[in-house]
Amino acid sequence: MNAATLAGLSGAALIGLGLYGVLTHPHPLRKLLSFNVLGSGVFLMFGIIARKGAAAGLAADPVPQALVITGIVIAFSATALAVALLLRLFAVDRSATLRPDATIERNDRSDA
Amino acid sequence: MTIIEALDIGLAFLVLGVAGWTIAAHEAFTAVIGYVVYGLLLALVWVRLFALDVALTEAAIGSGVTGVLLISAAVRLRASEAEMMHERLGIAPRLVAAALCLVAAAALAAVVLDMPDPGATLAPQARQPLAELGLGNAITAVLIAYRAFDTMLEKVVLVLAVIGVWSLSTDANWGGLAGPTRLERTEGPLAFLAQLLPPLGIIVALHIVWVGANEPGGAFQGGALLSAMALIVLMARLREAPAIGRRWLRVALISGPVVFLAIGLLGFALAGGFLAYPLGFAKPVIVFIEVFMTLSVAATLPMLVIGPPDRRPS
Amino acid sequence: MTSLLVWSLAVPIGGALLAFVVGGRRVHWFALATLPIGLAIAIAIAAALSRSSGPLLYLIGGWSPPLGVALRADWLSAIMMVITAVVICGIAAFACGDFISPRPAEARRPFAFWILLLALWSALNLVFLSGDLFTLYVALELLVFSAVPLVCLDGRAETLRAALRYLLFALLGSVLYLVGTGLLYGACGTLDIDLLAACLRPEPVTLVAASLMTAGLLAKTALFPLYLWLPAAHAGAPPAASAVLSALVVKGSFFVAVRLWFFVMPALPGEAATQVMSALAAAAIVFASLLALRQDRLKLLVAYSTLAQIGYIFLMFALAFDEGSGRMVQGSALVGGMMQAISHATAKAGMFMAAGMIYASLGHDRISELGGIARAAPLAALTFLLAGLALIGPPSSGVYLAKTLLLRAADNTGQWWWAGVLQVGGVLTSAYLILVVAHALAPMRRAPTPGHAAIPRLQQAAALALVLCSLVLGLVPWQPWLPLPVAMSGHGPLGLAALWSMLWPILIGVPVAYLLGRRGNRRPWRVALWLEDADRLLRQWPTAGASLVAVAVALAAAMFFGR
Amino acid sequence: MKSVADIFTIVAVCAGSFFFLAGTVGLLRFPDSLTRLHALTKADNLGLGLVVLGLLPQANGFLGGLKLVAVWLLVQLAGATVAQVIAEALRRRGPPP
Amino acid sequence: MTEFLLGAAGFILLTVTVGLVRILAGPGNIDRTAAAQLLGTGGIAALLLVAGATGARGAEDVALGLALLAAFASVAFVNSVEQRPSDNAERADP
Repeated sequence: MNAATLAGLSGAALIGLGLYGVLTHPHPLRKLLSFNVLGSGVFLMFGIIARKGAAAGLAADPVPQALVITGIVIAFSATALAVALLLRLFAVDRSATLRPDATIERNDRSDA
Repeated sequence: MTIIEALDIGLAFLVLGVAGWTIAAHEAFTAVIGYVVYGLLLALVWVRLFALDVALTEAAIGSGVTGVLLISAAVRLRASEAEMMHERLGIAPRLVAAALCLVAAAALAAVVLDMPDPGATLAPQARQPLAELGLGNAITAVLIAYRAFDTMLEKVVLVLAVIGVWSLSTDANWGGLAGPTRLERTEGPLAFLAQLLPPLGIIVALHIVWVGANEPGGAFQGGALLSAMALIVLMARLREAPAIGRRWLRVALISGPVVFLAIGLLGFALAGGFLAYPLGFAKPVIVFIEVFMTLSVAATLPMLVIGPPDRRPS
Repeated sequence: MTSLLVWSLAVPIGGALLAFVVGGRRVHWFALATLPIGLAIAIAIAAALSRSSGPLLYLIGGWSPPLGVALRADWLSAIMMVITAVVICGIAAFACGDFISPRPAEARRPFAFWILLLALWSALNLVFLSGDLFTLYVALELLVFSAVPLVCLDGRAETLRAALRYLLFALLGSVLYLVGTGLLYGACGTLDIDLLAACLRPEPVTLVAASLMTAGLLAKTALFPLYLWLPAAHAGAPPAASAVLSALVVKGSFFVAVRLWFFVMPALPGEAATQVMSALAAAAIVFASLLALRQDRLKLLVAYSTLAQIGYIFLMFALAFDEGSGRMVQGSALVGGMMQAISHATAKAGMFMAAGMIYASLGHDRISELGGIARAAPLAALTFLLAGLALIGPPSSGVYLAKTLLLRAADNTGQWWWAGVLQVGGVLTSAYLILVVAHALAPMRRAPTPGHAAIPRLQQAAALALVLCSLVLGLVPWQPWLPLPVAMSGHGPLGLAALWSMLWPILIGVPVAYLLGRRGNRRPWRVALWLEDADRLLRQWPTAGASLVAVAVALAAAMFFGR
Repeated sequence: MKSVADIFTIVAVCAGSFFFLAGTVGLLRFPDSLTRLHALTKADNLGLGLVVLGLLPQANGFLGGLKLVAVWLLVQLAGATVAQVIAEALRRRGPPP
Repeated sequence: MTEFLLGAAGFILLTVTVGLVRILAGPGNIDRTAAAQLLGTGGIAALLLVAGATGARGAEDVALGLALLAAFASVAFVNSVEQRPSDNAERADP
């Protein structure tokens, strides 16, 4: 059990955890947090693949590591966009729910 | 079991524990604090995986800038949480979800254990042209030479994210100062920090960009640290965020992808192909691109964190 | 010549970045200036391809794979690029009516729309051209980042919520795709499509990777049952944006799925997995078409029609599987699927625009109150009708050609049940079109709300042109690009039999529309209520998320055990 | 000479670890936020300071040593600021119960 | 020497982990922020020790980055709480 395999297993576990959070948390911010945990699990998988590719005097294969850096940047941009959307939704609607017909239901209630 | 193995196992459990806490926490704010800690621990894990470049990125983004973004979001969204309590799932759906996620995680774990070690690698191929490019850091070579195209597109993604965030403003507020309405500037420790830290941070960031050619570091990591310095100045309200229509801001935001694209197209004329670097001049060209990428990252991340303009243009 | 591949990406990206930095009220000038160049480049690539013996190849920076990234244009890329360019031009013409800054200053909506349109175009071109799985990931992200803000340009709560749901679900899909990419790299040490195709063996790593990537792509394409984000997002966006989203954006992830199955790993999925894919597609066709009948708003009906059409383009997966070699073959089934995709792209863009114009002239889009639209906005109504017809597929249309190819593939592989699904789908498509027509022909209930300006000519022309384009796609001489069977060459048969093949679904569609359609306050069939309940359930986040994982697990199981 | 440096490292790092322990114990045991903050700053100041001091002989040349000291100074600055800012936030909330 | 440094890193991480219990317990967000701060410092110390032990190149730069950002979470917290005077410190620490 070396560091790389351990990190790979942690990565798999983090993917499972993150996925569970994304599926079950109703609040979008919590979904987003879980998504980030999920993403970092995926990046760790890349990390173990890089580590197993150590060769030619390099401690790890640089290609997957570089992909992880690109991936982190994209995940951050996505998080920022989602947070902005979420804050705007809350500002407009005073609610952050993701239920599909939330606005329609509220309109119905206020009509009644 | 050697001591380093024990440390690795302990670290793995710690990371999993904090991640579990982030998922399971009752309040969003607590979960976010957990995530900040988690980002820090991940940086340690990346150091153990001999991915110092990634560790730097994770430190700057994962626990730094993302932390700021999520903490302020959690505070602003506090009022929304109570209303959503009743949407929590019952135990049966949770179990179904848990079972499905367990299957997915188990499959991935099995696959990881099954992978050959040493596995497939491009390390020898990636290492060979380093001297010709004048670089010592193979990751920088991947990012800015072999897969330069991806890196350029990733910078375009950042610009698109800014447009997306800005588009969430209102018609009336378009052209106003970026970010939410703020109170008057603070005095005291925060202002002190915000005056003292940026000069130091700029030195560190430039150092990290500069050594990126040969050592861990590079444009993105340096740019992210610079953006953190800009954020702390904004948070202490020493400076107002610029209006989104300011020309210098727009130029700074796109400077990275535009310079990258322009040099790529110049490659047609000078080096026989798109994103090809002229023989013997690769290093200066790469440094030139990195400078502008640093600038645009440093300008982009604060814009993404502080959000759309929320005030009428004056 | 191959440098055209680079220019097809650099031109829209450069246009978008320039528009961003210059800004001001004339942002649209940059987009409008870029359009003809982009269209010309796409056509030039197609022309070059027809003269070339194989795919066009460009190595970026001169670094050859596996280390570098290659751009590749084959017949799939070429036809998708040309159609995309045509549709984008049509949409841009339409958007000139809605997205020009009225004030002398820069305005939010035009600024975001035009830049994102260009970015979206470059993202699509990249999807079509990329020869590298990670570059494809970046392309898909570019696509999401440019599509999501388009959904909520009007800033209403519903659309913001729809955009957020879309973004989160698409991100979940991306991340699954990304895991698979990493695993494939671990297996072969490359991400290049051709090199992977030569290297991949059916082993646990690659099968897990394949199923995760496929599930992620299905989530992004909104194939049944993973469609929770689509109806609200597509129906709530401004018409020009709806047209882009429905016509083009979902085709991006679909295209990646095709690349993955047919080019990266043709021998990996095996028969059972292809049947799973087509079963989902068939469910999409039937379920979404029935739900289209149950909508009370025109744009929602069109959105559900898109869901059904996504089913059509995925139906080919089982038909393209060759039992003898155990591989996916790039034959008439694939051509049929792609033909369906491009016909739908053109027709649906026109249909959403028509729905938008109808909304603009009536001030609402409630189907039950469409009466009198034929007089209020005759050309918009006609465009809608023609777009619906194009989806049913009269001879000469692209859909007709697609259906013929798919039916032939079903016949050749002895899978009559998928042929049956196609026919049922045709009947249901006719049914929801008839429902709209029946309401539209009713007398006007009340005078149209005053204050709604006349629809600009340009908008009417753009929508009609795209729909007509879809109607004549079947007449295009495709031979230089597509591997069409010899018998299909030239013009489709225009005889009585062909006409009948279009007429009978319409005839059956009438009673179906009468029985299942939403009509006033009449108590619907219980089946219809069940359907609506199922739809509501599937649009809940936990259900959709669990379905996503379940689809991945099912695909993996099918790949493991069904070979 | 090597062994002297090593002994120095061991002593300093041990002392540093002790202060981390002390900081954690304080964080856990002290009754209210202000005293907890006190414990926290002790750990920051002394724990990391001693660890850095201990690592200096092992540092990677002058630049490496400089970086180590810079790390310590930056954490000092951060710790001090955060302690003050949080204390202020607590003060504004009113006197501790 | 290597073993000693690693052991010290493990020890510091362990103690700091116990500090995490503080986050779990609360009671208020201020305590949680403070605990995150402590864990940050401990993490930097552990990173430096591990780097000293394994000689990983460039670890000091990672530590520098982390040190620069050490105050970030806390500052963001205080800052966003103070942004709206209406729900000031009471809301911050219920």
